[in-house]
Amino acid sequence: MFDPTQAYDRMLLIRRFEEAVEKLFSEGRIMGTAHTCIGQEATAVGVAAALQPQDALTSTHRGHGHFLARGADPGRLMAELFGRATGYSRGRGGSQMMMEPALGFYGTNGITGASVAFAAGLALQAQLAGTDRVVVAFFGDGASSQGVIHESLNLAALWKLPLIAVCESNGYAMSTPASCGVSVDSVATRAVAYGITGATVDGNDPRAVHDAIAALADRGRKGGGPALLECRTYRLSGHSRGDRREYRTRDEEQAAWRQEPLTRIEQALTAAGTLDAAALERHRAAAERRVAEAIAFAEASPMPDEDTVAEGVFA
Amino acid sequence: MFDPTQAYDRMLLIRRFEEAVEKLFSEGRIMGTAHTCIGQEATAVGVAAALQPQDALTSTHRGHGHFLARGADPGRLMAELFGRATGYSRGRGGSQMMMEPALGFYGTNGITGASVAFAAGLALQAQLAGTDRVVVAFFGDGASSQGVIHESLNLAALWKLPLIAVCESNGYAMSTPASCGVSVDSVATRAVAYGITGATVDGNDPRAVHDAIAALADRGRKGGGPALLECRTYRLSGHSRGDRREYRTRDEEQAAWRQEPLTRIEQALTAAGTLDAAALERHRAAAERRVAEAIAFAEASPMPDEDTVAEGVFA
Amino acid sequence: MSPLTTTQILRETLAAELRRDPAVFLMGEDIGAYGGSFGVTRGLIDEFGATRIRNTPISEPGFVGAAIGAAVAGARPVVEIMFMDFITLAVDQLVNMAAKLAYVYNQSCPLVIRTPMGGGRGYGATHSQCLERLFFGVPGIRIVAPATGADASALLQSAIRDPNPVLLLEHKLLYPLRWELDAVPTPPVPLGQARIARRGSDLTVIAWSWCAFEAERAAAQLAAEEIEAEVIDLRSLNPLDIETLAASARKTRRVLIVEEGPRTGGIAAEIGSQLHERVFGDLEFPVQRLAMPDCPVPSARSLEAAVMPGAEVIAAAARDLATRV
Amino acid sequence: MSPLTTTQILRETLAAELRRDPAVFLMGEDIGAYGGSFGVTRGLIDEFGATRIRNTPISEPGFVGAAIGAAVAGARPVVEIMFMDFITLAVDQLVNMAAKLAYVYNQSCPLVIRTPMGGGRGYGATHSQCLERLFFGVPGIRIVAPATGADASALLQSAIRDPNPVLLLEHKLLYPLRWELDAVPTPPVPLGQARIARRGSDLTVIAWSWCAFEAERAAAQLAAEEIEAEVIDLRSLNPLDIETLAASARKTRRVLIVEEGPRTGGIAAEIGSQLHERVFGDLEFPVQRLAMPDCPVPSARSLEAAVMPGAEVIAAAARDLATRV
Ligand SMILES: Cc1ncc(C[n+]2csc(CCOP(=O)(O)OP(=O)(O)O)c2C)c(N)n1
Ligand SMILES: Cc1ncc(C[n+]2csc(CCOP(=O)(O)OP(=O)(O)O)c2C)c(N)n1
Ligand SMILES: [Mg+2]
Ligand SMILES: [Mg+2]
Repeated sequence: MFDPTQAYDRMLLIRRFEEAVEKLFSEGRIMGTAHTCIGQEATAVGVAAALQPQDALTSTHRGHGHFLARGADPGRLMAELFGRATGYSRGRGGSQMMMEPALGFYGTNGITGASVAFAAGLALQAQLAGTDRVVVAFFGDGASSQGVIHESLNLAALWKLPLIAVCESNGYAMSTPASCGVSVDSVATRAVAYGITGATVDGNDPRAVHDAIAALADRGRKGGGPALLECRTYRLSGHSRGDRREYRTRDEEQAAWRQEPLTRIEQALTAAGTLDAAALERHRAAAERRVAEAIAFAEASPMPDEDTVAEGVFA
Repeated sequence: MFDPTQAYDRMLLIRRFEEAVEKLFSEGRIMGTAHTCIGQEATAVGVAAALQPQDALTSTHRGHGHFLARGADPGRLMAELFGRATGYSRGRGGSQMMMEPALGFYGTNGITGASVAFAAGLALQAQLAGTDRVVVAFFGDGASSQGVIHESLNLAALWKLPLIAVCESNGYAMSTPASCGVSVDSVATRAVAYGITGATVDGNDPRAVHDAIAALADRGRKGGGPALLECRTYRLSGHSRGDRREYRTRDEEQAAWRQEPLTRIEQALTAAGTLDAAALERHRAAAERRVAEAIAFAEASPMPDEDTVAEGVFA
Repeated sequence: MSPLTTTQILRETLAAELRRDPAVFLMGEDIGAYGGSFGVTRGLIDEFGATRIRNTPISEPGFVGAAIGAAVAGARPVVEIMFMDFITLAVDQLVNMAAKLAYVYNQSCPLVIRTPMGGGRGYGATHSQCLERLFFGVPGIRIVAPATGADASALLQSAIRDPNPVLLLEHKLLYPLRWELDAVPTPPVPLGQARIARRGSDLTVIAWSWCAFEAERAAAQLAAEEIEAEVIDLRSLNPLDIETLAASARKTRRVLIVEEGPRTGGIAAEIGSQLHERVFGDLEFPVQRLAMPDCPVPSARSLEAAVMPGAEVIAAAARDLATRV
Repeated sequence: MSPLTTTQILRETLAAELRRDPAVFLMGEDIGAYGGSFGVTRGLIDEFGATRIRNTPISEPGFVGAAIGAAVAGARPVVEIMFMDFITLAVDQLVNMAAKLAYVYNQSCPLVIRTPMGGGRGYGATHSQCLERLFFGVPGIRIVAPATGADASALLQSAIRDPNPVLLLEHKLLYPLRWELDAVPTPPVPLGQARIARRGSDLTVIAWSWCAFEAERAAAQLAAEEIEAEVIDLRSLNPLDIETLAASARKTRRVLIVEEGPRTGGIAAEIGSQLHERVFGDLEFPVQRLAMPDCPVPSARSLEAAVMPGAEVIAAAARDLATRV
């Protein structure tokens, strides 16, 4: 069952986490690169809410939200961004390379599109092993142009794999509007090319996302094969730090802010009488606290050992 | 205009050429590898008949027919198979690597699917240069699973390139029936995924192929963008030499022989009164003569110079 | 046992591994009824079925990526890439994912990629390459290359049981060769141990895969001329058994490395550099490399033969080095 | 002229080439309004429009393949691969098509692939690699790697005007560096000529790209200690100017090669082997290699710094070699 308050908490945590990441970058406290998902929290949370513990999720370069929604410890995630030994990849991976199978989280991934093939393999193994695991693979509208996604969907369809490919259509691939990268209006249309189920949902509505995934996962568990779900949303943040956002107008962004999922769920929760203004404040404060603790944990964590930097190349 | 007698001559030449190739392999007179196109002559000839001299064609591993249809000299083609200096690639390429831009023929290609991206580039240059060239890219049902074809069609659709991708659906990719390699009933369906025109024709009817290509080429020249045409045919030969054809029945092959394009066009030509039995014999004898001459030319040709084998790596 | 071809040995070893470990499965293009382009998997589908002998669509990036995912999830996929030349389509998957899994993500990836490589069949420039060099400089990928029937079985087993991505190079010219073996599968050998194929004191000839086979033939010729070549078959390129190579180099003081592949930028360069770094003072001459010219593999048999480093040219180069003053 | 960054120099050179030859056009991901991930093409779309400064979808195999086709048809495409790590997706196109066009098909392919490479920015294992080794052993692909602002302009021009596929390596750490130049574009230099960055007699340090820049810094440090290092910046990896390297090695008798990239299987191995083959008798010590350990590039700045071969470690290695007895 979809629990809106829980979804709200997760979305809040993600939002605060991502805001903190942007601030930490601008202050020079963390280095490297990261892609934040402000505005897209509902897809992450809606998908994760519909999954069972045994299910698997693969993510993208923009993966903090997916990972947090799936249950990541914000402290260890933050520690990875700080390059600390306590990070999910012991400081070796950074934002784009974290994995925690114990949480059914099979990786952020710096190679656009690559994780969908990997996810197909997870689904294949789930099928071979006779488990009822379902695998969800996130990818972006921009990633939909990668051939490997075509290959993976074709393969999944032929083999009836329990794979749900979820396109986060956030309007852009870096600076490229979907209209310049995707030759159809909706990525979901491409389900036809594989004879699989395709659907589009409001990606800013966590319940809609949850319900769509729950139904498709149920089908997948019963051997119904793969599906393609498109979640329409908007990337409110820049692509990554340093993005001047010259490829779109502030007006467009303002309009998108009026649709943004966090305000929407807050309004829904108040309208339904679930949470009042004071309760909202308490939830917000809790999220802030968790993020502050995550930063504190990360900063207090030891640096990785330089002497062993070359170790562990092989399992 | 489609000239059935001319089409017949080309188809005959291709058939006799390919039969000769199979015989030469089995006699050990040529080595290496080749994929013959017996049963598929009508697609090659139908496509080529619809093209203008300035147009470009890219081919596959199964390219002798495409090349002959586009006007290749059978002698030089055969010489390449014999590994002679007079071959189209001076003995360096073999069956899968021959190109002759002077004939608008941009290559047989040993990498399944790769030529479609190459063809998109030819089409891009045609567009950039403002010519009215149209580019046809052959590929197989098996090749349709390659991601690069997805990428190329997406790109061609976005950029409105004058590219016609022609799928020779001959039922198999090596031993893999299309039903195990292609997740939809018809590759043409995938046109929907790019918002482009898609169509299916009887690939054993050269006139149907010609008419479809002529119309799409006309559209392409006028800036109408790419298209995807599927030609349904059957590969009567084995995939390559050494193919035991254990993946299909002799019954199935017999049924396919009853649909094969050469007999069909002979019947049509006699039915229409264009050629009588004696005329058919003359045409057949002429084709046989040309192939015999091609073999003689190849065998009389010098071997390539071994001393210069390492030269010409750079232009 | 009557002599078996390398193809048969590989097949029986695959069958044994499939029987031994239910996590093992095979995937690749036309490996089912067709048995793969070179027939290695022929017949396996009858015993193990289409689920474990899994034909893939022609989608190298996709199915290699999927195999990596399956391996991380606990399977032991053995993938066939029909010709090594086609592995170029899956370099991203292998370099950016498979090779990084242990180091960055702390995951094991028990994946085997088997692939026929090399020239000698007149297949032309995109069906004849030895491309181990694409992966040799990428940490995280093991590379093994049997030159004998026994090693084909031994290394295949070790590769399948290893928790890492392993590239197993099968030379096309080795497939039809027949080997007398007591039993198949043979005992596995640890990855990373070179094989001293022949003892000798006049020079060391280092090679792998088909070239190692040819080097042994060359050494036999040379023995008739009273030149005693020590032939070392690497068997494993990563890890590289540099100790064995260095010990031999110290003894013979003359080293020839033979490589099928263009001279520039090959594996021989690395081995040569490591040997110079270790035994410089013991060498009478710099390490010599015998490789192919820096050009693609031409298809005409005459041209191809002119670039392949077979026993004759190996013998000539070895003779030259052994008798140099 | 006031000093320009490497980024600006590359941009102005691209602009000049676009003006000079209408067949030149650029393609790549987000090279238009965004100006590419590192801003090299920023603003070019204003002068040349979206047809010649062509944003592509995220389809490396597809658009590299298309660029090859366009080049064969007469265009001169200059492709940006956003990070060199992503060139792994287009290895088939480059190795099996671009590299074979002249030799097999007798076609020229005037294609340039520009790509930012290397570490030092904390981007992690799939955004920091130096992967020239993937192409160095493949005949038919030229590779150039500027280490200075002048060479960035010179080599880019030469690459664009060359009738062959050329890989132009742009190191991320060089982009922001500023250079005093008389004019941009600078005069082109022929591909295949190394640059003697500094004369010296105590040892030869060979490097390229960012490491060459660091080697010059290291040499300046060493000069203060009265160690005179001759620094050679390769500029071109294929063709390789082995004559210049060998001449220097003969003179100094001690050679250090510096490479950003894992030690095993890199370019340094080939250079070392060629030098040993040519000047073995003149060397006092075997050619030394300073490279990265055989592991992926970690993302944490502290770890990354520990593996990158910057001026300090170059100086230490050079000092060690120069003073060895
Ligand atoms: C193979 C590859 N090509 C290019 C990139 C660079 N890149 C990273 S994210 C990105 C845009 C992705 O767009 P989309 O898939 O829509 O995801 P979004 O960023 O919108 O979440 C690009 C081009 C990459 N990481 N990998
Ligand atoms: C990248 C790549 N993968 C695999 C092959 C091996 N191969 C050559 S042809 C072929 C089957 C192609 O089937 P299809 O596209 O239907 O063409 P057809 O042979 O039926 O004409 C295969 C698998 C190849 N040449 N290139
Ligand atoms: Mg997007
Ligand atoms: Mg077919």
